[in-house]
Amino acid sequence: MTRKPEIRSQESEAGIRSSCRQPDTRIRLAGLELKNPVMVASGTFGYGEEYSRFIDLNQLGAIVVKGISLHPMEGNPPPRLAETPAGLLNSIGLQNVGLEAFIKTKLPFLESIDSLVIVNILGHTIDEYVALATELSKHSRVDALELNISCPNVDKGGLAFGTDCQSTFEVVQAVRQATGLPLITKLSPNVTNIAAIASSAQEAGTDAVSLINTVLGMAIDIHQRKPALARVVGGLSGPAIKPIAVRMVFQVSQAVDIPVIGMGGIMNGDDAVEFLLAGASAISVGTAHFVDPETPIKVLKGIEKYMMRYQFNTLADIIGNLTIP
Amino acid sequence: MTRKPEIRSQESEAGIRSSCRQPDTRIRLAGLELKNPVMVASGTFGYGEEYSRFIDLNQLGAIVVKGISLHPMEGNPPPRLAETPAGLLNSIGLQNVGLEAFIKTKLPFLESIDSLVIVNILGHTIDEYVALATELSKHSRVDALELNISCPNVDKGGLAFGTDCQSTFEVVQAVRQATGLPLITKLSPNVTNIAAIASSAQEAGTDAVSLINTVLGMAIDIHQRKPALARVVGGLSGPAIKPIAVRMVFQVSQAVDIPVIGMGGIMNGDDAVEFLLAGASAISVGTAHFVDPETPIKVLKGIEKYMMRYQFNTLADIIGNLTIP
Amino acid sequence: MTAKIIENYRISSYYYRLTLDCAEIAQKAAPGQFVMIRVNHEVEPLLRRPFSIHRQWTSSSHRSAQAEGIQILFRIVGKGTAHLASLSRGAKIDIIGPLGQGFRLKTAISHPLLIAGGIGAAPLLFLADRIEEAQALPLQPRLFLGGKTKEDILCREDFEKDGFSLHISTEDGSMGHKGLIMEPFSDYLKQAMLSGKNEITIFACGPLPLMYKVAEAARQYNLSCQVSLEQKMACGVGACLGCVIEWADADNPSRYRRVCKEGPVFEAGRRCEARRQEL
Amino acid sequence: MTAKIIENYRISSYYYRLTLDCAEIAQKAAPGQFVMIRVNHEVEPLLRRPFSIHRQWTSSSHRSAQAEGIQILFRIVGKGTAHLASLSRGAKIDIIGPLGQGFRLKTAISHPLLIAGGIGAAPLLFLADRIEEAQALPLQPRLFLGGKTKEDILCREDFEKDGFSLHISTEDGSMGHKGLIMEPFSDYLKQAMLSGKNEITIFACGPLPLMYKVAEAARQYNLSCQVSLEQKMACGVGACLGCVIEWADADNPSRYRRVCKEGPVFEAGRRCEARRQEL
Ligand SMILES: Cc1cc2nc3c(=O)[nH]c(=O)nc-3n(C[C@H](O)[C@H](O)[C@H](O)COP(=O)(O)OP(=O)(O)OC[C@H]3O[C@@H](n4cnc5c(N)ncnc54)[C@H](O)[C@@H]3O)c2cc1C
Ligand SMILES: Cc1cc2nc3c(=O)[nH]c(=O)nc-3n(C[C@H](O)[C@H](O)[C@H](O)COP(=O)(O)OP(=O)(O)OC[C@H]3O[C@@H](n4cnc5c(N)ncnc54)[C@H](O)[C@@H]3O)c2cc1C
Ligand SMILES: Cc1cc2nc3c(=O)[nH]c(=O)nc-3n(C[C@H](O)[C@H](O)[C@H](O)COP(=O)(O)O)c2cc1C
Ligand SMILES: Cc1cc2nc3c(=O)[nH]c(=O)nc-3n(C[C@H](O)[C@H](O)[C@H](O)COP(=O)(O)O)c2cc1C
Ligand code: FES
Ligand code: FES
Repeated sequence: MTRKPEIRSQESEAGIRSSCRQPDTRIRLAGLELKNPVMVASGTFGYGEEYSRFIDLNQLGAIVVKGISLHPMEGNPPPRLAETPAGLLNSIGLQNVGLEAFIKTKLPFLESIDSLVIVNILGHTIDEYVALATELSKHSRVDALELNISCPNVDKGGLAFGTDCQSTFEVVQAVRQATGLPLITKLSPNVTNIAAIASSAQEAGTDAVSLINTVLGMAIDIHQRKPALARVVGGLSGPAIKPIAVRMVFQVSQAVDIPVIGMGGIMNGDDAVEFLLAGASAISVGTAHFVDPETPIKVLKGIEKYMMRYQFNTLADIIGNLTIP
Repeated sequence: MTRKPEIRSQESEAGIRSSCRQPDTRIRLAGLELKNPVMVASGTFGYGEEYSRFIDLNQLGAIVVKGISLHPMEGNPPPRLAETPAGLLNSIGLQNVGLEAFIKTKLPFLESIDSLVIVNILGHTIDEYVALATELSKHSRVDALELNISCPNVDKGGLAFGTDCQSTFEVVQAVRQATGLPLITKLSPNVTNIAAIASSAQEAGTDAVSLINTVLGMAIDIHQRKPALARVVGGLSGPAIKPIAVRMVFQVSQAVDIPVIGMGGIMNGDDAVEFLLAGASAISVGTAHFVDPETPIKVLKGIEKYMMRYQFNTLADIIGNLTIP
Repeated sequence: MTAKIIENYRISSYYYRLTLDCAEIAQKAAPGQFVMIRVNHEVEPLLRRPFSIHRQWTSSSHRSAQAEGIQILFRIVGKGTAHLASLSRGAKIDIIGPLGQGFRLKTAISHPLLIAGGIGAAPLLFLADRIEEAQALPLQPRLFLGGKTKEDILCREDFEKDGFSLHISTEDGSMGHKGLIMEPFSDYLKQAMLSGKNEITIFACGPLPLMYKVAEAARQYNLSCQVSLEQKMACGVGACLGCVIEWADADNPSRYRRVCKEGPVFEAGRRCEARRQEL
Repeated sequence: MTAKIIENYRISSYYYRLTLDCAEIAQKAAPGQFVMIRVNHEVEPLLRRPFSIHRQWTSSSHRSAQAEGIQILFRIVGKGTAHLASLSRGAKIDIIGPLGQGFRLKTAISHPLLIAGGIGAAPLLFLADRIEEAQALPLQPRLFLGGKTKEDILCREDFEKDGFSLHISTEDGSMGHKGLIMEPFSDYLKQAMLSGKNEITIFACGPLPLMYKVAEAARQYNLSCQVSLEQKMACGVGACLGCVIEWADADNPSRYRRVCKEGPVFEAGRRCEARRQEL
C-alpha cells in the first residue's frame, strides 16, 4: 500500500472556523425556488427512482429526468459506451419510455419527492416539442421544462436545432407559446458561437439556459478496427470537458441576462464553485453519479464549505464573482 | 510501493513473431515524402533545437516549428498555463521571434537535420499570410507551409479565419497563389461544422489539412477568484481532447479527398493508430512532448509494432481502415 | 460504501481472488448479482468496474455463520483490473451492490447443468454453493468448465467440494478435453435427452459467443436456461441506459435490455422463442 | 531518464527530502538548476513537476567522491507533490535535467548574502555547499531564512556546517525573529552599507513578493543580486513558451522571459535598471 500524505491547504483551517454560520444556498431562477443550486443532469439520473437507494432525493435542488419524447424511442444499438481519458462517450440514442409511459409509470414516484422536478424534452420537429410541452404543462408535479435542442431537426435535413440561431429561436418560441411553465433551453456545445445561440434562445423567451450538453467525440477499437460505439460518434462528458464547459458558461453569462445553469465534468464542490464563479446560478451533476452516487450531496457540502471559508452568506455573493485581469 | 502486474494482451505474442518483416512507414502526402508519419505539432516543439538534446530529430517524419508571424510578437502576459483533467490549457498568445529572426537565427540549425521542415505561419490579415508565404518560399530548407487559421482576422472584427468557410477560402486561396510550396491548412475545432471548413480549404487549393488545433477552454482559480490564465480563455490540448480530435479527423476524412494530418492528445502508438484508422495519413505529437520528450520515437515504434502484429506492410493498409457497422 | 480488503490473492499470472469485508452487501447478495468497484480515485479509469460476486465469505469456519464479506474472482485485462490487482490487504475500496438480477432458483431444480468459459466460473461458484446447500438432488449436478489453457480453469476443487461432477476442456489441450467446452456439453445434452433426463436446467456464464451457443442448444431441446451476460457499464443501477444488450424473450418484448438491471442473468431457454432468430 | 529512489525522507508533516540515484544529472548539475519529474504515469497530473536541485549526493563519505545522485527538497502542496511523497525507496521515477540557468558564481564573491523564504532554501543549500567548497571568504557568508512557523525553517544545521551565519525569522515567532525575513535582512543591509561592506552579492529564492522586495533592496544599494523565480511549467526546456515571467534587465530587453530557459535564476540587482519600474 502506498502512504497517502495529506495535502496542506493553502489557507489555515482557522478561516473556516471563524465564520460558522450556515450559508444560505437557496436560489431563485426562472421563477423557480431551489433549496440549493445542485441539480442532476438529464440522462445521468434516470427518472430519479434509480438513485433513491443511494441518496436522499429531497436534498437535491432539482431533478432533471431523462429526456422524454412524444413516442417511446428504443435508442441506439450497443455498444453505447466508451471510456476516454477523464471522459465518457455515450450514444444512448435518446432511448426513453415516451410521454405516455412517463406520465403513467415514472411521474407517480416523483410525487413523493419534495425537490423540484424538471422534465427534459426532445423532439424531431417543432410540433413534437409543442405537443410534449402542452401535455406536460397539465401535470402539477412538473415544475419546469428543459428543452434539449441538440436533437436532429428532421425538417432541416437532420441538423441539430441547437447548432443554428434561427432554428433555436423557432423551437424555443413555439414551446414558449405552448407552456406557462418555466422554460430552460439546454444548449449544445458543438457550435462556433454558443453565446449567439444563447441570445437567440433568450430572445425567443426562454427563462434560463443550461449548458453544456455533451461534446461530439469518437473512439476506435484499434484491435477490431471499428468504432467503439455502434453509432460511430457519441457525446463526450466528464472531467475532460470541464474547461470547455466553464468557458462556455462564462461566455454565455456575459452575453445574456437570464440565469445560466452550468454543467460538464463537475465531480466535487470545487468544480461546482468554478461554474458559479464563471456565472452559473445553479449547476448540474452528470457523469459523476456513475463514479459516486453521492456526488450531488458532496458537491453541496463542498459549496457550503467554500462559502463558509470565504465568508459568503448567500449564493448571489459568488455567482459571477470573478476578477478579470 | 505498489506491485504493478502486467496486463495480459488479448492476442498472443505469437501473432507478432509470425511476421517480423519491418513494415514500411513511409508516406507521401501533399507532394511531400515523409520517412514516417510521425510529425511534431507546432508550438509544442519550439524551433526544433530545444528538443535536440533529448531525441534524434532525424527520426521524425517532419518538424513543424512554432507559428511565425511577419513581425515578432511578445505574446500574452503570464500565467499562460493551467492544467485540467487529462488536459493542458495554454494562452501563449502566439509569441514568436518573427519572420526575419526566424530565418536568421532559427532556420540555420534546421539545415543540419534531414527530416522535413514545415513552417507554421499566422497572420492577422490576408496580406500578412501572403507576405510570410512569399518570403518563406525562397528558402530551400522550408519544405512546406502550415497555415494556422485559428487566428483572429482583424478585418472581420477579430473572428478567427478558420471559423467561417468564406474567410477560410479567401486566406487559403491567397496563400495558394503566393507559394509553390506544399500547403497544409490547420483547422480550428471550435466550429459547428469542421467538414465544411475543410471542404472550403480544399476548394481553395490546399494540399492537405491538419487538425485539430486546441479547443477553447477556461479554468478558474477558485481561491483567488480569477481566471487561471491571464487572458481568461486558452486552448485545451492533451488526452482530454482526443475523442473530439478523432471524431473531427474522421468527419473531415470522409468529406475531403486531400490527405489529413491528425493530432490532439496523442500520447502513444495506440493513440496514433486510432487517428490513422480514422483516416489520417500522418499524425502530430503535441502536448505529449512535455510529458515525455521521447514520445515521437515511441509513437513510431508503437505504430510499427501494431503493423507487425496485424501484418500490415504499408501505412496505406491502415489509413482509414475502419469497419463502420 | 467502503470495504476493506481482507486478502488479494494471486491465483496465477492473470487471475486474482479478492476478499472484501462488507457484511451489508454480502448478506443481501444472491448468486449472479454483481458489484461496482471504484478501483482508485483518479480520473482514469473514470468509471467503476463491474464484477460478479464470486462467493460469500465468513471468517468463521462454522457453516451457518453469517456472511461477513464477499469474494471477487477477477482477471487482469486492462487498466482497472491491473490497478485492482495492485491493492493489498488493509486497503479500502469503494463498492456498491449487490446489483442486478441474479440466477432464479425458485423452482426446484432436479438436474442443474452449469457451463462456464474462463472467468465465467466466478459467479457460478456462488451458485454451486447455493445448490449444494439447498438441494438434495436426484442427479449429481454437473459443471462444464472451458478455457484457453489450464491456467484459465478456475476453482476446480471448490466445485468438486460442492458435489459437482466436472467436465473440463482447454483449447490447447493442457487440461481435460482438447477443444471448446461446447463439444462435451453438446454431447452430454444429446445423451441426456436420449436417456430421458429432460428435467435439466442450464446456468451459463462466459463469453457472448458461448452464451449464444448455449442458449441455442437450450431452445433446441426446450430446456430451461439462464445465462449471465456482460456489457460495458457506466452507472450499474439502471439510470444511464448504457449497458443494453439485444436479448429479448416472450415476456420482455422490448428490444434493448439493461444488463445491469434486467440482467446480468437473462432467461435464454424455452421461454425465449420470440426473438430466436436474433441470437 | 529513469532514476531510482535511494530515500524519500519525511522531514516534517509537509516537507520531504528525496534522494535519487542519477549520476548523469548530478555530475552536470549547478546550483540553481532544476529537474522535471514525472510523478506517475497517469493522465493526472499530466505534466512533469519542476524541482530545484537541493544537493548533490554521494554514497561515499569521501569528500572528493564523484556525485552519484541528487537530492530534492519538496513540500506537499497538491496532487503531484502528494504523489511524490507516497513513493518509497527503490521506486523508479522519470526525470529530466539538469535544466535552466543556475546561479552565476564566476566572479569572486567576497560577501555572499543568501535569503530564502520557506522551500526557497532548497536550491540555496547546493549554492552554500559550492561557496563553502570553493571560496576562502574574507567575511563569513550569511543566510537569512524565513518561514511561517518553525516547521518551515529548513536545513538549518546544513547551512551552519557550510560555515554560514544564520538569521532566522518566523511569522508566528515560533523560531527566531517574529515577523518577515525582509526585516532583519533590510536591517543588515543598511548596517553593512554604513560600515562600507558593499562587496555584497545577494542570492535569493522564495515567493515572488519576497523576490521583488529583495531585488528592490539590491537596486537601492546598487548591489549585485540574483533571484530564483518560479512559474508554472509545461516543457521545462524552452519549447512551449508557457513559463514566461515579466522580468527584464539591461542586457535582456525582451519583455517576457522563460523561467525554464533564461531562468530560473535572473539578475536582479544593479544590472537591472532598464525596467526598474515594473518590478
Ligand atoms: C455484470 C458483469 C460481471 C463481471 N464479472 C466479472 C468477474 O467476476 N471477473 C472479472 O474478471 N471480470 C468480470 N467482468 C468484466 C470486468 O468488468 C472487466 O474485465 C473490467 O471492467 C475491465 O476493466 P479494465 O479497466 O481492466 O479494462 P479496460 O481497460 O476497460 O478494457 C480492457 C479490455 O477489457 C474489455 N472490457 C472492458 N469492460 C468490459 C466489460 N464490462 N465486459 C467485458 N469486457 C470488458 C475492453 O473491451 C478491453 O478489451 C464483469 C462484467 C460485467 C458486466
Ligand atoms: C524552477 C522551479 C523550481 C522549484 N523547486 C521546488 C523545490 O525545490 N521544492 C518544492 O517543493 N517546490 C519547488 N517548485 C514548486 C513545485 O514545482 C510545485 O510546488 C509543484 O509543481 C506543485 O505540484 P502539485 O501537483 O503538488 O500542485 P498542483 O496541484 O499543481 O498545485 C497546487 C498549488 O501549487 C501551485 N503551483 C503549482 N505549480 C507551481 C509552480 N511551478 N510554482 C509555484 N506554485 C505552483 C498551484 O498554483 C496550486 O496553488 C519549483 C518550481 C519551479 C518552477
Ligand atoms: C449517459 C448520458 C445520457 C444523457 N442523456 C441526456 C438526455 O437525454 N438529454 C439531455 O439533455 N442531456 C443528456 N445527457 C447530457 C448530460 O445531461 C450533461 O449535459 C452532460 O453529460 C455534461 O455533464 P457531465 O460532464 O457532468 O456528465 C446525457 C449524458 C450522459 C452521460
Ligand atoms: C503550448 C502550445 C503552443 C501551441 N502553439 C501553436 C502554434 O503556434 N500554432 C499552431 O498552429 N498550433 C499551436 N498549438 C496547437 C498544437 O500544435 C496542437 O494542434 C494541439 O496542441 C493539439 O495537439 P496535442 O493535444 O497533441 O497537443 C500549440 C499547442 C500548445 C499546447
Ligand atoms: S450501466 Fe447504466 S443502465 Fe446499466
Ligand atoms: S516550460 Fe516550456 S518554455 Fe518554459
